[in-house]
Amino acid sequence: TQPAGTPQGVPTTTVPQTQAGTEIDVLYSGFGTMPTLMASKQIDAYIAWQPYVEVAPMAGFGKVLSYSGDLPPDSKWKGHPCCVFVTTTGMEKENPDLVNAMTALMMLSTDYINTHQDESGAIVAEWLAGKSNFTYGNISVSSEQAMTRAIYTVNFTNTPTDTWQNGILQFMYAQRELGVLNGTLVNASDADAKAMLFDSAPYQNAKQMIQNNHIVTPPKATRQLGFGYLLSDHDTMLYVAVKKWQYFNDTYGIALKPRDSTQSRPEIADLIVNGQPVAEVKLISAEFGGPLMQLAATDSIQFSIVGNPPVIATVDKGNPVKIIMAANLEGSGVVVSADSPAHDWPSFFAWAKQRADAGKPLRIADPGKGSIQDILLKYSMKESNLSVKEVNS
Amino acid sequence: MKNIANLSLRDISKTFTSEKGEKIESLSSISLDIENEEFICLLGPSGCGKTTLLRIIAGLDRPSTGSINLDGYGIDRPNPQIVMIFQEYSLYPWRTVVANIGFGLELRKVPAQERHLIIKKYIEIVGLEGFENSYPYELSGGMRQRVAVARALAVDPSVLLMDEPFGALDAQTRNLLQQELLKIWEKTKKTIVFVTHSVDEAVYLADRIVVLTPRPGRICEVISEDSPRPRDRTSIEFAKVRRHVLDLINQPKCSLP
Amino acid sequence: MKNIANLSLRDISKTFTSEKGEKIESLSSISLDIENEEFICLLGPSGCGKTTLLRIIAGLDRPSTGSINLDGYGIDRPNPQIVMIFQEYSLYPWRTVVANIGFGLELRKVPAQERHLIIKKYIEIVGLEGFENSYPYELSGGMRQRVAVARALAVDPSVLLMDEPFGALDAQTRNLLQQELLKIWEKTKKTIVFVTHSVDEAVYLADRIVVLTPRPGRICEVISEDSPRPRDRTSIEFAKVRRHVLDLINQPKCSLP
Amino acid sequence: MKKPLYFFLPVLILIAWEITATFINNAFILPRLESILAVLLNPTATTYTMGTGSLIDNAKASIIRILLGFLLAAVIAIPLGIGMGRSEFVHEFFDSTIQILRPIPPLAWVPLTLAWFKIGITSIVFIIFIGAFFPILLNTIDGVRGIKKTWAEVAMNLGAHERQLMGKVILPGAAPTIWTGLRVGFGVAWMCVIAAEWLPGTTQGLGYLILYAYNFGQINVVVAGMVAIGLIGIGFDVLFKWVEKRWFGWRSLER
Amino acid sequence: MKKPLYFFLPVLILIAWEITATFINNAFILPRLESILAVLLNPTATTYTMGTGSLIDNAKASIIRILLGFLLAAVIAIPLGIGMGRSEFVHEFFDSTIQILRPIPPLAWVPLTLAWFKIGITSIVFIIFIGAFFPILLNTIDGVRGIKKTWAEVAMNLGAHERQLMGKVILPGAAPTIWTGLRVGFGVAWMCVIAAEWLPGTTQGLGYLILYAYNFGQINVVVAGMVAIGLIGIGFDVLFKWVEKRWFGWRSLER
Ligand SMILES: Nc1ncnc2c1ncn2[C@@H]1O[C@H](COP(=O)(O)OP(=O)(O)OP(=O)(O)O)[C@@H](O)[C@H]1O
Ligand SMILES: Nc1ncnc2c1ncn2[C@@H]1O[C@H](COP(=O)(O)OP(=O)(O)OP(=O)(O)O)[C@@H](O)[C@H]1O
Ligand SMILES: [Mg+2]
Ligand SMILES: [Mg+2]
Repeated sequence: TQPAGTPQGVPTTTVPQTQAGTEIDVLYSGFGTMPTLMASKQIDAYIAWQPYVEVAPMAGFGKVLSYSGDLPPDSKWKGHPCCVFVTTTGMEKENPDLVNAMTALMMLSTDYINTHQDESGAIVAEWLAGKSNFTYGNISVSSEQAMTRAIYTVNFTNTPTDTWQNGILQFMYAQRELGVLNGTLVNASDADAKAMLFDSAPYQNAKQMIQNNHIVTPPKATRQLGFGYLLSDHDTMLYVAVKKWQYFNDTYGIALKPRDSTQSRPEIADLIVNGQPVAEVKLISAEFGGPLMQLAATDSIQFSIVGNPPVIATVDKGNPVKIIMAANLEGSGVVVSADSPAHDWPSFFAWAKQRADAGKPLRIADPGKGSIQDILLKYSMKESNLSVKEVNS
Repeated sequence: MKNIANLSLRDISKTFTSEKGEKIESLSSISLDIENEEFICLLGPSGCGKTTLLRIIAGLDRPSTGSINLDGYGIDRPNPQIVMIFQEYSLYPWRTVVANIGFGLELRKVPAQERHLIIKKYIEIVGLEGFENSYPYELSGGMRQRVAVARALAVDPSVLLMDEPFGALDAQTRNLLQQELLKIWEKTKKTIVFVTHSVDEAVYLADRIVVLTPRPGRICEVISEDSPRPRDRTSIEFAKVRRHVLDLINQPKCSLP
Repeated sequence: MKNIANLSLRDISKTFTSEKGEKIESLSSISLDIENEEFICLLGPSGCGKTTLLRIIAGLDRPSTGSINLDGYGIDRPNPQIVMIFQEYSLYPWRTVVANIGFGLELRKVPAQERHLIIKKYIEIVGLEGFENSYPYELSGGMRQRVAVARALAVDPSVLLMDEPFGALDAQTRNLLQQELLKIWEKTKKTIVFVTHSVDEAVYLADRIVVLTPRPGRICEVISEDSPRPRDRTSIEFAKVRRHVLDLINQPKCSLP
Repeated sequence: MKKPLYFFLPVLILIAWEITATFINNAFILPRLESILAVLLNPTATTYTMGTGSLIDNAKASIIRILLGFLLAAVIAIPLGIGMGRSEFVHEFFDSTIQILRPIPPLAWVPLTLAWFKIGITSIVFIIFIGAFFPILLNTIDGVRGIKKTWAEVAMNLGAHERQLMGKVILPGAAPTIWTGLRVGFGVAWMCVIAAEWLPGTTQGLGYLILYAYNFGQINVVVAGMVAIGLIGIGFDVLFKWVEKRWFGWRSLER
Repeated sequence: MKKPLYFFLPVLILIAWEITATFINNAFILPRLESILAVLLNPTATTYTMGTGSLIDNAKASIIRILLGFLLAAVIAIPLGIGMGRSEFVHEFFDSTIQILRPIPPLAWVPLTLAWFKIGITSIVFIIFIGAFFPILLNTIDGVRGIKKTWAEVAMNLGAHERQLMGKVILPGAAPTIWTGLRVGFGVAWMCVIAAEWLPGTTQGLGYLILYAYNFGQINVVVAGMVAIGLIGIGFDVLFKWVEKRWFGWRSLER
């Protein structure tokens, strides 16, 4: 039986079921542990977001089997939603122009990424790794090279299209099945859910302002604002906005200027519109999305780039957070160990079958139950007639 | 009134309740009048309530019945005029000899200069010159006891309660300290109540020896001894008194509860 | 050979090195022959090395010079024939009276049944019937001392070393235990070396009293006392010996290092 | 519990919590008591625990891991501590290494643990082991060194061999201090449960539940998990203290 | 350090480490000593620390946080402990609450901490505070209760007021035990550094560096961070012990 609210045709995606078919084992693991686990031969594959995909071939312990847009079934996950740009309803009421301006800056930044991919890669490398090299034993990998390659595998698009919104609902259905929803979203119709989750107005306003070539100067914020983000390529639009502040300031009259430009991860920036400093913005990184959403709930941050599942979970609890637009699409990938015989999906399935028959099912790590990558993985495995089992030690 | 005291105990008794709720009668109707400048020795078997009695006099414990008066005033809390020297010397291990002796003066906010003079005087009296800045752990048992005595004397109380102060010392040191105590007593003229297990010591020191019975401690006998000091331990007279007391404590009257 | 011992100390001296590296000479050329079944009392000021001497005899410490022989055999490690009763009673607080007394027997793997008989016997001798299953903390000081004595006796050593065992007791209990010790000694005929601070006690107990000088301890004088036991503490004879010893320990010969 | 005062502050806190929670009305800052109690009072329900099994299942999983890590720590730390306490040589040999390893947080061991012990119960147990090991070791050394010298001497004097000395004097004499070490070590083991259950391959346990619930914004479950840890912690502490009083009562009663 | 034996085991471990590392040849399992030393011996370089500042910057950030949390814990725990040690009433009032809060891991406090104290130094300090608080409190209670009864009675007998009793007897008498509590508390504070620096908004600190480096598989940096924590931990421990010996030497020398 399907949970309430699951539309026809959407398969059960998350709850592993015992079914006939090749068994594969899923292991929940922090993204940081995945390379260690693979290098020490404890897992055969993992699914993670960038740059943790790109690092594998460079460090030599793994190879990229597939980026997330190419997960089976065919083209089902092309352009799947991933991280989103959110604000709080309180902020929208308090200073709508500021929300519009910030949204505009993020959109302009996204445009810049798409036209300056190599430079954006370098910016990500500086932000995440201080441009230093990654050392894996004798191999030293340039972070810049890794990040640049990663940039090309992420789809930087903001537009809040219907398809995209429906895509996000898929993740909401998945959470219903997981049982992590127990608030307003449990029984909501799709339309109600969308009303609760999305607010595209700032996007439309920002788009208008960009077309008019004029960003409206918002009233000066009365307090320090917070901008939460994750340490991932998915948040490139923030990094670029900050690091290229001069360019945006000169070209569009809007900028997020870091207080201390020597910091590779600036902590405080000023939002400047048309030469006017309008807000002091604290940039807050986190390991994962849950804490960021809690910070939004307590009004400690007003903007965030974050994966969509924590946003869904938090809206369900009545938290006044709204998704404005996408931060990126796709951007994750499946890595298999360097000595794996798999090089595409058919050979992967053959490998899985061979291993399952030998009584040693493939073991795939994902970053946690209910995460984007977890849902993608389980859905596509199930669609491919594999049965997924959780590893519990 | 200073330095002399007339201490009167009226019908003191004390009953403790143990953890298990049993009643332990420790002292039973003790009545005793102690004259000014008198030297009293308390003699009695272990557990008969000697410490308890001193604590009551010091105002550290309340009697179950009865009352104590010092110069006509009732005692029901520690009184600066009555200072006790405890069975274990209980010096403060983190204070030097000087700081231990000056402790009571510090409490009474005696100015530093005056304090130093007083401390110096008592260091001389108890013969601890050269050990002013030593810590208690650097001293032998006898020296520690002298610090405790000096600490008590320094605040110049009128009554000094001493709970078996020389119990742990060897014969020689003990003799020495007894002589010193008598000298100090003669110089400063305190009223002293002195607990001891040693008949010898009691006979050597006391104006009056109070013999207690086993628990619950009652007064069995009071023996006056007015031979002049210093007394000769090897004299026939001394041996006679000693024999009398020894006989007494072995008599059923004093050795049965 | 059992139960009797001829203990001979030849030119024993002992020097400790303190933490700061100073040399402390604790004992200096002690020579003494102790007969079988003899009762020796060691008398000397605090710190003169009495405990050190007993420890050397027990084989717990090695002398810096000199040697000890028991029946002609050298002693350089603990010897089951020589049992020491320590200054602090050092019972095992986690063992009951019975288990403490049986400790040495347990070590020697005496079968349980035989052990129980022996324990029972010594509990009777030291008068602890009714306290078999008490723990040390439930006993008074005197009772604990008796347990320590019984523990030592239970293994039936030929030499018993007792380090000021009655120091902390009141006069009555002390007298009682002295009498009991003599009875046990007469019954079991051990060689006993007994340390005390009390001249009285020494005169009451000993065959010979060995008076030591202050540190470094040397033998100052050995006094034989062969009056029959039990001795009367109030007798003239007793007073004379007592006076002799008291005089001795105050003489420069014995009171100066 | 005859003492009503014991309940005063907790009840006060609960009342203050509920009033503030009602007032603030934000489950992310202060979830309502009802929502927390709902989790705690239905410990066998799976409604609130997001597919991790019931609260009891989670607690059971954690307790088993902690007991394993704790026992392993005890089994290694006690003999080592006895050796270090008895022999200056053994002490010098191990001391420097122990001093440098001691301040390293259990969480910091996660990377090496995973590489060395692989995914599975071994790694989890190792992290807990790290936490429990040092308090037990240090207390054992302390206990052995704190043995009254005369206790050992009496035994030697009565003819004890080294093995008898160990079994009949050193061990029983040091037991109370060692036990305190075990009690403290168990407490620290509990405190490592989150670090341990943060390891890959974990899908159950109170520590896991707290982190997982946090990621989905279920603060009431987080708090319920904390309370469960607190209560179980108290439970074990009471047990340890009870044994202490029963078996090692002699220490506090002594002198 | 005149004792060569101190260095024996650490050197042995290092040699074994290097041999195994060369043999395994997998930096994820055992990074080579050279790669670890490269990080440790260039504490001012920013080459290895992935934009977190130099190793020294990270250490400084952690030490400041730990000191703040630790001092806060001391400032609250010592007076509370004195109160609980002196008064049965105060003890009963707080005891139950403290018993239940004590076993809760500092990491478990993260969700509530973030909600209550927001992002910033306050939250970080609070997590460290939680870790350091209980050892200090329990030792203070213990120390105050362990005061010899006669010490207080001598003072009362000589006419001390309650305030004099506190300042001249209770505090100095309990000081050595309180100091031990501070030493242990500081150790636990160190152990919480990872949990504390796991909080959002942190961009520096040894705990942060370890986690962050781990995310990028820089195991050599992880191990270097662990060693740095170990060495700094030893440093502070030596400091605490030195003060203990100097100021509170009387306790071990007593009797
Ligand atoms: N606080 C107390 N609670 C219960 N019983 C007590 C307490 N203080 C003393 N006692 C009991 O009262 C009796 C008398 O004790 P006290 O210490 O006064 O004896 P004492 O004559 O000083 O003995 P000693 O010569 O051994 O010092 C003892 O039996 C003791 O157990
Ligand atoms: N292990 C040791 N290290 C250094 N000095 C020691 C040691 N043991 C004893 N001494 C010193 O040797 C001297 C003799 O000590 P011992 O304990 O034998 O004296 P004692 O005659 O038994 O004294 P008391 O009557 O006080 O028991 C003392 O000065 C003591 O400080
Ligand atoms: Mg007494
Ligand atoms: Mg001695």
